[in-house]
Amino acid sequence: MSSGTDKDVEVKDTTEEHSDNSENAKSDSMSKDEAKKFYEEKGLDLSPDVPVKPKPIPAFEKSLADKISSKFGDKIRVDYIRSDRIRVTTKREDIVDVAKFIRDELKYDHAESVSGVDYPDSSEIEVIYHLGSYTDEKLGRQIFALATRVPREDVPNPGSDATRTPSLRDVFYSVEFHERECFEMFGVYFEGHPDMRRLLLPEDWADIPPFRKDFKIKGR
Amino acid sequence: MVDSVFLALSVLTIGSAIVALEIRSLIYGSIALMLTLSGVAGFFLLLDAPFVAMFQLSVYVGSIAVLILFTVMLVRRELIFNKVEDKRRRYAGIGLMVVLMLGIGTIIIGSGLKTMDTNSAAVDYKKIGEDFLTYYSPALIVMALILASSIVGAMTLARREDVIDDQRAD
Amino acid sequence: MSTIAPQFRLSRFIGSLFDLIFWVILIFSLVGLPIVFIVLFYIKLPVINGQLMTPYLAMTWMADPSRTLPIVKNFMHTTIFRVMAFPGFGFAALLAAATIFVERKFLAKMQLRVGPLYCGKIEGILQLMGDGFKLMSKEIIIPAKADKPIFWMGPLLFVGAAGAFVSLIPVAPGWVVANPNVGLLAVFAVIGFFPIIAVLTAWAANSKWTFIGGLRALHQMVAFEIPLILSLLGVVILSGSLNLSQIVESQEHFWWIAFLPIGAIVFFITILAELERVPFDLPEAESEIVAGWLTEFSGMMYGLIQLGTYLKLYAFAGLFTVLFLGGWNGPMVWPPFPQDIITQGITIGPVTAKFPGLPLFDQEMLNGTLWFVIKTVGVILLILLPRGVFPRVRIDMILHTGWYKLIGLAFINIFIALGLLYAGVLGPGGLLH
Amino acid sequence: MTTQLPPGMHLETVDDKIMTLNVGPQHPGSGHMRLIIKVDGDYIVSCDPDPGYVHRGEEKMAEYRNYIQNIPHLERPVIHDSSNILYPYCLGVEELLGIEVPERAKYIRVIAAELNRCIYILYWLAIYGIFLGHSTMFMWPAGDRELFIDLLEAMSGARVTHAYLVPGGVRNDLPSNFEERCLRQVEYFEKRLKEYEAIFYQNPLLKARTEGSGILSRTDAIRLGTTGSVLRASGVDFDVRKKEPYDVYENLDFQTIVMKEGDSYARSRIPYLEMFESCRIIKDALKKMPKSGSVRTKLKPNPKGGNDEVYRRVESGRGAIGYYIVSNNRPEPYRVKISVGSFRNLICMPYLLKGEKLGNMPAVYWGLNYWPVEADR
Repeated sequence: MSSGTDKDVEVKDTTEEHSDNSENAKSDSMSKDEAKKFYEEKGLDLSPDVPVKPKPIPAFEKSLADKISSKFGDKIRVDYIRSDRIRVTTKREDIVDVAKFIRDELKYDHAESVSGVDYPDSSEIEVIYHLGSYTDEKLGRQIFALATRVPREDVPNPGSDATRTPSLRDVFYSVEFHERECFEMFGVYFEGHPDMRRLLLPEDWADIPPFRKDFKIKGR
Repeated sequence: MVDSVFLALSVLTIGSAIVALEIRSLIYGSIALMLTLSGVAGFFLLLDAPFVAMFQLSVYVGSIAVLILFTVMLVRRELIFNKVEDKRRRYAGIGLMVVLMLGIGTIIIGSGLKTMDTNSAAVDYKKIGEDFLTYYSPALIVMALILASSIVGAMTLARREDVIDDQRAD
Repeated sequence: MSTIAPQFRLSRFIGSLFDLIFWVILIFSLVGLPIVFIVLFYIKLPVINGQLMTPYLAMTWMADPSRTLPIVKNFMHTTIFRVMAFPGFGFAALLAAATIFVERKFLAKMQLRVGPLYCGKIEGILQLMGDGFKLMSKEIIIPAKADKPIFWMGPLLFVGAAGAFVSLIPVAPGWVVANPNVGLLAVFAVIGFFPIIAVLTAWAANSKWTFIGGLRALHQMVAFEIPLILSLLGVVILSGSLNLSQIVESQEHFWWIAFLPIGAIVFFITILAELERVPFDLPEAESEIVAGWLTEFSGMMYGLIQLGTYLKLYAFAGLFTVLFLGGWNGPMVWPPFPQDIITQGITIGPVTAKFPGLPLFDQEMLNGTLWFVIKTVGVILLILLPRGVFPRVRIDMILHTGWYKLIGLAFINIFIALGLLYAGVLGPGGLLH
Repeated sequence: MTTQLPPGMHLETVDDKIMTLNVGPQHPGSGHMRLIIKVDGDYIVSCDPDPGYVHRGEEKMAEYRNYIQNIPHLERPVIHDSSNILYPYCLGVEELLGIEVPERAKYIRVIAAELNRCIYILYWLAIYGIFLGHSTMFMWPAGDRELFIDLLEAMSGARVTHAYLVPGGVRNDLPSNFEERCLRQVEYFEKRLKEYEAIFYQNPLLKARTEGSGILSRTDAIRLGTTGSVLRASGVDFDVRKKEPYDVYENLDFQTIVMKEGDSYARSRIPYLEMFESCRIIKDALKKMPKSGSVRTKLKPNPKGGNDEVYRRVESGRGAIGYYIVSNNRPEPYRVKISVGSFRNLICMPYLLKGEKLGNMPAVYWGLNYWPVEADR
């Protein structure tokens, strides 16, 4: 996500932005070259099955994205605009302001999910809020993905290391349990969350956060 | 037959009364108190007064004992009882009891209650009811009023506020 | 070489025979003889054919029914028989067991299932026995921090109190275990013991669930005892007696339910609450407090509690019958005993057998029992019915019902009874008497 | 606080008036989870849900298997609603891989999803009945479930874990004379449903017990991000099948059930009324379905997604299920996040139970349409 690309050009830059991530993904098991060789030996090619075709940008979603980009300018980056889906990335310092704008001006009122995605190679963990709206009729089918990235430490110490971001619990009340799950599964500490405890994991869990890529399932 | 039953009842009543006073566990103490009250009911049965005996059972054992159990179980011990205990108090208590028993005994023996007629018919409960509604009616009314006011007072004391939920938005 | 069938040796065989004889004699002299003497001491044995019947002639009873029957008849009029068998424990336990089975099948039919099916070939008739054996063979687990004496006493006291209740119910004219002059008051006194037992065992088990359940049971029973007592006062006013047998006799012409339907309804609802049955089964609400005050009971302790519960159910249904449905009163439908058997005996081919002790039961008693059982079973079915229809209510709803509505209705019932009495319609010396 | 505790730990203050109850995981009224409930007398002062007793890490497991291998284990969180929890995964994978689904397969998928929804709701209703002490309401729905289980067995071959929906369509075609059989059973079922109304929903004791208890207002329902029947019982007209129609739902005739009360009674009634709509959808879909044709687009072995991500959601028996799938040029997904209705409604539990009576706990808890296994994933 480090490369500053034009925000209005969509699918193209998603491919770009993920291209470096895909490398990270494989690094937990084998390097890119090794993987390519491995798959070629099996008679498979590594190119994606779906050729990336630029689609027309829908107007309504474009107008929403324009609103938010005109307000925040450089602070945010619009990753893609597709039918019913918008994705925006911001820095973690600005995320509360952006979320407040999304709630108050764009009328998104609840969070559907909060996901963490681990990128070990760029040493970052991405936190994505998928926001939806019940109050606004037009936004019924829309999902707004608000993403931010937090630094990742190789030796995690959840809650006490730099892997932390402001909590959106005061903006969207509904993220409360999702953020708790993200905390225990990825070790992302949400500052300002009133009840940052473990939720699903046992109380005596002493391993690294299990959804990070360097946590291996036994036997795999 | 009656004598042996009387003796057994006396031992049961007095023994359980002593246990109720002396035992450490409050629950066992209240169970012993229940036994004492049942023993008293047994005396009433011996005296050919089943009506009073049944009321003794249902009111004292059935209700008062339940209240005592309730209090003992629900309230912390330190809040009910402040234990002050030494030997001299105990002896003073026993002495006082002996003096009282002797006094009451002399009074009873001195009065005309020395002999008991065991052949007379049992007290009819209809007679008790009649007396209550005629001669003793003022006393009955006063008792009813006192009980009613105490019930109202208990309800006022027991009334509680609901838990307030501070999370709700509206 | 096998240990299962060792080699036969005559000396061992004879030795084992002597061993057996020795034990039989020892046990007979230590146990059998004292029993014989106790029987001789307490039970008045009849004189048959000019000869006093002694237990030593026991063998002849089996051979000669004309000797057996008077003994049986004599035994039936002892107190032990009344307590153990007919109007007392045995009869009630039999009805209670039948109730459990009927409840399971009845509920199953209501819910479109089959219910017990396999045990006993015919509609699972032996299921109950199987359950009983299972309960008996199960381990009794006592919580480590329980108050053991009270915990052990709980089920026994419960069955005892239920048995005391059962003993007060008159089944047929003259057939009642205990017939005190203030029978109804005795019923109130016995009912008062159940909440104490519940709350004591609940406390003794030292668990949060039992404690909450016990407190709920206490609340519920105490709240419903008052309307229970009040709702029965109408019957007492009209019949002018507290004796249950006399109350039954006063209903020879009409049942009290005809004049006091409100009292009957209030009493029925309080029965449901006192028995902790659906919709008032809060003390055992399994989705809230596991099994309430029964949570920590296991094995036969639980079985005893269940037995006590169903004895109580029978006793309450019987009380309802006695107070409102006319008890044993009913038209004479039982056929009279065939007089031929008494006068001429039974002739089978060349042999004519005479039975001087017959009939064992008089017609009135059998007819009364029949009507009593029919009415009681009807009430029991009515008590079982809500289990398939209603959900459980909440504790505040039940207390509200008990303290506000039922007490008010019970007072209305008393006023109706008083009105009937003072109008001279019913009661001692009334128009309809 | 004097001592610095690590995050995730906290100190309990002990109050004599307050009793702490562990409702679960071994409690007849809990399911595979624990509610740490503090009661003051009969009133609940706080509730702390503790899920995770059946957490199996489905999301982590999905990162180790390819797109097709993921199907059987992703339905495991709710085996009673297995078609609906697979539905968004199939939709997402189809979008990632660019697969077109044949028309007939779309209808079959909708039928399978609606049948499965009925199975789930009947199971839920059975437990709701027994939670309220209504044993007949436990037995009836548990028996009537067999109708739909038999239908799905005829379709997929399995009684409970069907794995019927796959990316690109459905696993196999409908058996012969399925249409008549399905129609007959659904019509019989509609008659049975009306009997439920009489014995359960119009029961005065049930109404007295659940009406007005555990009220969730419209504002709060939106603020807490609830979904499914909880949301619609609070007066929000939101159903993914209507708002963001997937497959052929826009062609079918049904309506969203909305109630305004927001209490336990409304929450228990919404799924029941939705079963009528499900029956309507099934009958309509049977009528409009193409009578023949392919039911599955063949995929190449070990398909790979591009560098892309997708978020797809469907409406299940418990609310919206969303799948967030990130792919990175590999046959396995890079990250799969399942956002389930049960987990989203979990937040209501401490919120609604606070200040309620203990006797209302089962009604409120199970009225949330909460499936512990699904919330744990």
